Amino acid sequence: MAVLNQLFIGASMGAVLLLIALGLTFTFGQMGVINMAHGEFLLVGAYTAYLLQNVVLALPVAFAVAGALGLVLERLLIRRFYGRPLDTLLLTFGVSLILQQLARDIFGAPNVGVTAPAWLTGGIGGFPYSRIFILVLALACVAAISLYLTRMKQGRRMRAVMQNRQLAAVSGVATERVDQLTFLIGSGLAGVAGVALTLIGPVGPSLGTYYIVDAFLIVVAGGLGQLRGAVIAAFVLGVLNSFVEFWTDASLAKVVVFAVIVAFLQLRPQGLFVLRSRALT
Amino acid sequence: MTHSKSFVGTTTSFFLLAGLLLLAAPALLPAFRLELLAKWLCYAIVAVGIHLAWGRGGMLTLGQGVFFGLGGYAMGMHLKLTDAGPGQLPDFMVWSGVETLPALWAPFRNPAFALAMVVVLPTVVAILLGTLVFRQRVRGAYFAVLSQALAAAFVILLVGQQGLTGGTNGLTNVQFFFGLDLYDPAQKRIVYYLVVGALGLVFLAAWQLSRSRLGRLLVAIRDGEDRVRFLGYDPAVVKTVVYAVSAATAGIAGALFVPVVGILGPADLGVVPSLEMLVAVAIGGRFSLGGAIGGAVLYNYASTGLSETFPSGWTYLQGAMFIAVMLWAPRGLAGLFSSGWSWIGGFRERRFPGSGGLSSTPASLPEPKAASASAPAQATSSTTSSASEPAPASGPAPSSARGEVPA
Amino acid sequence: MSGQLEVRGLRVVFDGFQAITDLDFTVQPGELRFLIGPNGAGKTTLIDVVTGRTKPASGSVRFNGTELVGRREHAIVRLGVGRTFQTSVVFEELSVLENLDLAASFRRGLPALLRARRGVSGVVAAVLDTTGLNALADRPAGVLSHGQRQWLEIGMLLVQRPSLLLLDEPVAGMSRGERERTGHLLQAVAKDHTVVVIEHDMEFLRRFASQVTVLHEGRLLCEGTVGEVQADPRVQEVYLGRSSSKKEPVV
Amino acid sequence: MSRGLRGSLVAVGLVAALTTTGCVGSAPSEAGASGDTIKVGVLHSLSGTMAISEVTVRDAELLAIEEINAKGGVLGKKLEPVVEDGASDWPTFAEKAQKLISQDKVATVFGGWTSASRKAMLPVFERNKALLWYPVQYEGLESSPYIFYTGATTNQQIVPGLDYLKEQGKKSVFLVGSDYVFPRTANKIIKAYAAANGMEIVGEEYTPLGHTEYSTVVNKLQQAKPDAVFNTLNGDSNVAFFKSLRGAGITAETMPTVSVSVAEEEVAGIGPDNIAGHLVAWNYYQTTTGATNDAFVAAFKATYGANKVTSDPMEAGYNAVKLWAAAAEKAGTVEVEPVKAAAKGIALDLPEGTVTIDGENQHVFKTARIGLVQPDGQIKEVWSSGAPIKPDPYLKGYDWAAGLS
Repeated sequence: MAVLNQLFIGASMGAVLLLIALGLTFTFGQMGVINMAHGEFLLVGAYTAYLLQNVVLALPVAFAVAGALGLVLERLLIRRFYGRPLDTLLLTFGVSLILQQLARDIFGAPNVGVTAPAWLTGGIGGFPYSRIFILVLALACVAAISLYLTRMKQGRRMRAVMQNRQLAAVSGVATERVDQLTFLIGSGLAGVAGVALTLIGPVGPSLGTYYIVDAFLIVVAGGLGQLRGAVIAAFVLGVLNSFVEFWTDASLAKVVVFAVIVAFLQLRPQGLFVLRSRALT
Repeated sequence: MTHSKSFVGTTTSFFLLAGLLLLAAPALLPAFRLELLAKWLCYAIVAVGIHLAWGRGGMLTLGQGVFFGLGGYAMGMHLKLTDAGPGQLPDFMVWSGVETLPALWAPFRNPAFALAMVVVLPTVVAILLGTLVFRQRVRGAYFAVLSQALAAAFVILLVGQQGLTGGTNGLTNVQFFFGLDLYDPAQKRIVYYLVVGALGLVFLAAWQLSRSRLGRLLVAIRDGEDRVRFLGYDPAVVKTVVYAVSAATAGIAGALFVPVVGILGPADLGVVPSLEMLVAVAIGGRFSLGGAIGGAVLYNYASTGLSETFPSGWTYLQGAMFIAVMLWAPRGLAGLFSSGWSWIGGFRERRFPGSGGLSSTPASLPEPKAASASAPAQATSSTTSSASEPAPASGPAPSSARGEVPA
Repeated sequence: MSGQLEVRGLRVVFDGFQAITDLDFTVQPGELRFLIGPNGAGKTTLIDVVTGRTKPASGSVRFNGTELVGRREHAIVRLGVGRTFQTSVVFEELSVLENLDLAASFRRGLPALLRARRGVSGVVAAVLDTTGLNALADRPAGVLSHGQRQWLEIGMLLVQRPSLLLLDEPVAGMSRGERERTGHLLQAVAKDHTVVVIEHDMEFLRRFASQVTVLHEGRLLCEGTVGEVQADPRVQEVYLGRSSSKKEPVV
Repeated sequence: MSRGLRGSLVAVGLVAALTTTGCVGSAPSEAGASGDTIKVGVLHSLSGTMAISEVTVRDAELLAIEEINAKGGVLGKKLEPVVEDGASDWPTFAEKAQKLISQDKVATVFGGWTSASRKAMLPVFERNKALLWYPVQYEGLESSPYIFYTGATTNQQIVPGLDYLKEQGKKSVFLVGSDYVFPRTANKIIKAYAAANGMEIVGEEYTPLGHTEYSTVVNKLQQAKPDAVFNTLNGDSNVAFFKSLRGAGITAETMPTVSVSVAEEEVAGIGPDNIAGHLVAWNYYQTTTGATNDAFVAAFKATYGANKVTSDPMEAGYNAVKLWAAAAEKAGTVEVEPVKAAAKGIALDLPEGTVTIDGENQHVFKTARIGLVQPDGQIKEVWSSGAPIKPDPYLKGYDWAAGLS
C-alpha cells in the first residue's frame, strides 16, 4: 500500500514537473531562450487563479493572460535576442526580478489563499482528487500540444521552423509569426501550470523560484524541444524522487536526482531524444 | 600584437592608477566602507574566473557559488576551529548537539591543510564535473543548467548537514584570522590588503593566461570547438583546465570572504548569488578582464547603494539594469566605453564588425560568433549542438545570427 | 613516405538512412586523389568517418595500418590525418598568424601552451610565404576574403605536417586565378603528402587530378583517371540521367 | 588587446573613482540622537524569500514608531526610522546592521527574523556595543548582552505546546520540520521532553527550506499513524504541507498538528479550509482579548488596510519598539548601556497582556497560548498558561532538558 501510494505520488510529482516544464520545452527547447522568467509566468497563472478564485475558469484565463504577457515580452525584448541564448538568460533574470517585485507590490509579500473547488478537495483511496486532476491536466496538455504540432497547420509550421528555420523561411513560413506563437504558447502553458500549482502549493511572490531549476532540468534531461523526452523525463524523475525521498529524506532525494541526471547525460549527452542538426559548432 | 607602445603605456598607467586607488582606499574610507570594498573585491576575484571561463571560454558557469563556498568553508572551518580553541568545538556544533569533532573537520585544524584545501577542493570538484560534462560535449545551455543545478544541490547538502556545516546559518562570528583580530579595524585593514594582493595576483595570472597560446586556444574553442578538435587539440581537456582555474579562483575569493565578512552560509552560494556573480561580470563586460573586475565592484556597489537609497524598491532597478545592459550594452560597460573611446578618437578607423583584432572583445557581436563562415552543409553533426552555442552566421552582420538556433 | 588509407566494408547509417553502403576505398601514399559524386553521394560523410566525426555502423578505416574507427577526432589528427571543411572554418577573432601558430602548436604540452607566443616559428613563416598571407599576418582572420580564408585553412593544415590531407571542396567559390594557385599549391603539397580532395569543378579536376573516385548514393561507382571516369556511361547517367534530378553543377 | 581593454580600463578607473567618492560622499553624517529626532534602525528582509514574513513585522514596528511620535516621541524627540533591507541574505543583515550603527548612528535597531540573520548580526552588535531588538520566537540557547528578545523562547512556546498534547493524552508524535536550526533544536527539545514524559516519537522528517512537495511526507505520516504531528515547517512549506494533508484525507480529528510557525498571516496563505481545526502555539492571537489589543488591531487595520491581520511576530515587533521607548524614557537617554540597565524589569501593558523584561537574560515574560484555527482564518485560544511564563532560554529549570545545552 505504501509503495502503491508512493508510486502514485511519484506519478503526480512527475505530472507537476511536466506541467512546469512544458512551457519551457517551447521557449527554451524550441527557441533557445533560457527563460529565467518562466517561473514568473507560473506566478501569473497562480495569481490569476487567486483573483478568479475558480480553478477551472482560471485555466483558460491564465493561458490567455500569461500568453499575452509572454507575447509582449517576446515583442519588446526577446526578439532582439534570438541567436544569443546566453544573453537571454540575463535579460530574463532581470525580467524575473521585476515581475516578482511587482507581484510583491500588487498582492503583498505574504502568500494568498486560493480556494479549491469542493469537488477537488478530498480524495479516493488515499489519492487526492487535486493530484488526479493535475495528472489528467498534464496529460491533456501533452495531448493537445502533440495534436497541435502534428495535425494543425500552425503547429506543423512550428515544427518546420524548429527543424530548419531557413528552409522554413524560404518555403514561405512567416518565421517571425511562428516565434511569437511559440512564445505565446510556451508562456500560456506556464500560466496553466501556475493555476494547477495553487492546488498543491503556496501562492506567493517567490513561487516561481521554487520550480525554475527543476523545470530546466526536465527539459535538459528530456532533450531540447522534445515533447516525448520531457514527458518521460518528468515521470521518471518524479517517481525516482518520490521513492528516494520515501526511503531517505527530501534533501537527499534532490541531490540524488541531480546526480542521476548528470550520470544520464554521460550516456546521452543531448538528453533522451535528439533533434539532428548539421551545424558545426 | 597590434597595440602600439604608447598604448601599452596607457594600459599600464590605468592599471597602476586603479591599483593605487585600491591601495590608498584605507586612508580614504571609514572602516565600515573599507569592509564593504573588501567584500566587493572578493567578488571581483570571482569575476576574474568567470571572465576566463565564460568570456574567454564560452562556458556559462551558473554555479560559481559552489566553488566560492568550497574555498570559503575550507577557510571558515579552520578559522572556527582556531576561534574555538584547542579541544573545543565550534559554537554551532554545540547548538546542534554535536559532541565530538567530526572526522571531516579534524584535519582543518592544520592551517597548511586548510589553505591547500581552499584551492584543492574547488579544483577537484571542477575537474570532476568538467571531465564528466565536457568529455561528453555537453555545453552551452546544458552546461549552464547543470552548473546551476549543482549550486542548488550543493546548498541542499550544506543545509542538510547542520552539525557538519552549520546548516542555513552557516559559519558565523569568525573573529580571528591567523592571529589577526578581525574586530579591530586596524588589523582588519591587513585583511583588506590581502584581498587587494590576491586580486592583483589573480589578475596577473589571468592576464598571462589570456596572452598565452592557451588563451588563444580557449577563444578558438569558444568560437569553434569542433574545428579545434580537428587541429588535434582535445577541447574537453582545455575547458576542464580553465574551468578548474576559474573554480580555484572562486575558491580563493570565498576563503577571503570569510575573514572579510565574518560569515559564510548557504545563502551566499546558491542559485541566485551565483547568478549575481555572473550578472555582475555581464554588466562590466565579460570579454574584458578589466570589465569583469569593474563590473563586480560596480554591481555590488550599486546593489549596496541602491538598497540603501531605495530599501523597498531596488529590485526594480536591479532588474531594469540587467535588461538595459543586455539591450544596449551586451558587451557590458567595457564594450560601451570602448565604443565611446573609439568614437572620441575619431581618427581611428571604423572597423568592420567582428574584427576586434587581438582584442578579447568582439567589436560588434554580443555573442561570440562561430568561427566558420557557415556550417559545412554535408556534415551530420555527431556533437551536441545545443541551443546556446552561438549560431553559425553566414556573415558578420548580427542580424544573420538570428534564427539558426538548433533546437 | 607514409599516408596509406584503407577503407573496408564501410557502412554509415543516419536514423535508418544508409549514407554509405559497403564501401571499399584505398589511397596509396603520395597520391593526389579526387573524390566526386552528386549531392548525397557520401563524400563528406566518408571524410567525416575517416576523421572520427561520424561513427560508422560497421567497417574499418585503417591509416598506415592503424584502425581509426573508435578514435576521437583529435587523436586521429595526432596520427597525422588533417582535414579542411567545405566552407572554411578559421578563428575570426585571432590574427592570421595566431591561427597558424595555434595549428602548429598542437603537439605542445599544457605547460608550453601557458607561455605566450614569441616570434614566428620557421614552419609558420614558410607557410605564410606559401599561402601568400604574409602581408595579412597580423590582421584578424575575420577580415579575410573567401579565397584567403581557404588558403589560411590549407595553411593551418600544412603547418601541422599531416601525412594525409583531406580537403573538402577547397576551391569552391574561388575566382579563376585563385583556383589556379590553389591547384598548384595542391600539386606541390601532394609531392610529399597523401591528398584526398572532394571537388565538383570538372575543369579543375581535368587540370590537376590524376586519380578520381566517383561515389553515388553511398557506393563506389567507379575509379580511374579523369578521362576514364568521364567516359564511363554510369557516371554520365548519374550526373545527367534520371537520378540527377538535383541541380548538381557539373561543369 | 586594444580597444576592449582600453575601454575596460576606463571602466575600472571610473568605478574606482565612483566607489571612492560614493563612499566618501555618503560617509558618516551627524549622530542619530542629535538634532530634533532620534534615528532608529528597522532591518528586515523586504526582498527575497523572507520578505513574505518580515514585511509585516516592519509594518508593525513602523506603526509603533508612529504611535510614539504621535504622543510626542521619546524624550521629547520624534523617532526617525531608518529602514534597511536585509534581502533574505544573512551577510547583508550584518552589513546593514553595521551601516545603521556606524553611518546612521541609530540609537537602536529592530530587526531580523530567521535565526541565521540573528546569528549574523549578533557579532556586529556585540562588537559595536549597540542594541538589537529581535521580535521572533526562536530556538533559545542564546542570551547576548546586546540583544533583547521579545519573541518566545522554547519554554514559552514549544514546551507549553507539548504540555498541551500530553494533557490531551497524545502518546505518539511525528516531527515535521524545515531543515534549519530552529526545527532541529526544537525537535531535540521535543525528543528530550518525550523521553521524560512517556511519549513516543514515531518519525522525524526534515525538508529543505522552500520545499513545496509534501506528498511523500504525508505518506510517511499515514504509515506511522501518530496521535499528533508537531510541525516546525517554515513559511511557504506550510502551505504545501497542509494542502497535501487535506488532500490525503487527514483531518485534525484523526491526526491533529501543532504548528509553531503558522500565525494568522500564514493561515490566510494556506487557506483556512485547509488548516481549520489544527492547533498552533503562540503567545498572541489577533483574537486575544483586552482593550490594548483591540486598539492595536484597530490601529493596524486603519494604517495598513481593513483586510490585514495581526500576528504574534508582528505584535512582538510592535512590543519591541514600545519596550525600548519605555526604557529610554526611564533612562532619560538613548545611550545603550543606560537603556539596557533601565530596561530591566520594565513592565508594559501590551496587546498580549502584561509584558515584563527579564533582567537576567533580556528576554520577556510571555503567556503561552494554544490556539485552534477557525474556518474564518482567525485563531481561537483553547488553552493558556494563565500567567506569563518566565523566559528560560537554556531550559535550566527543566530536569529533562539537562543534557541539551
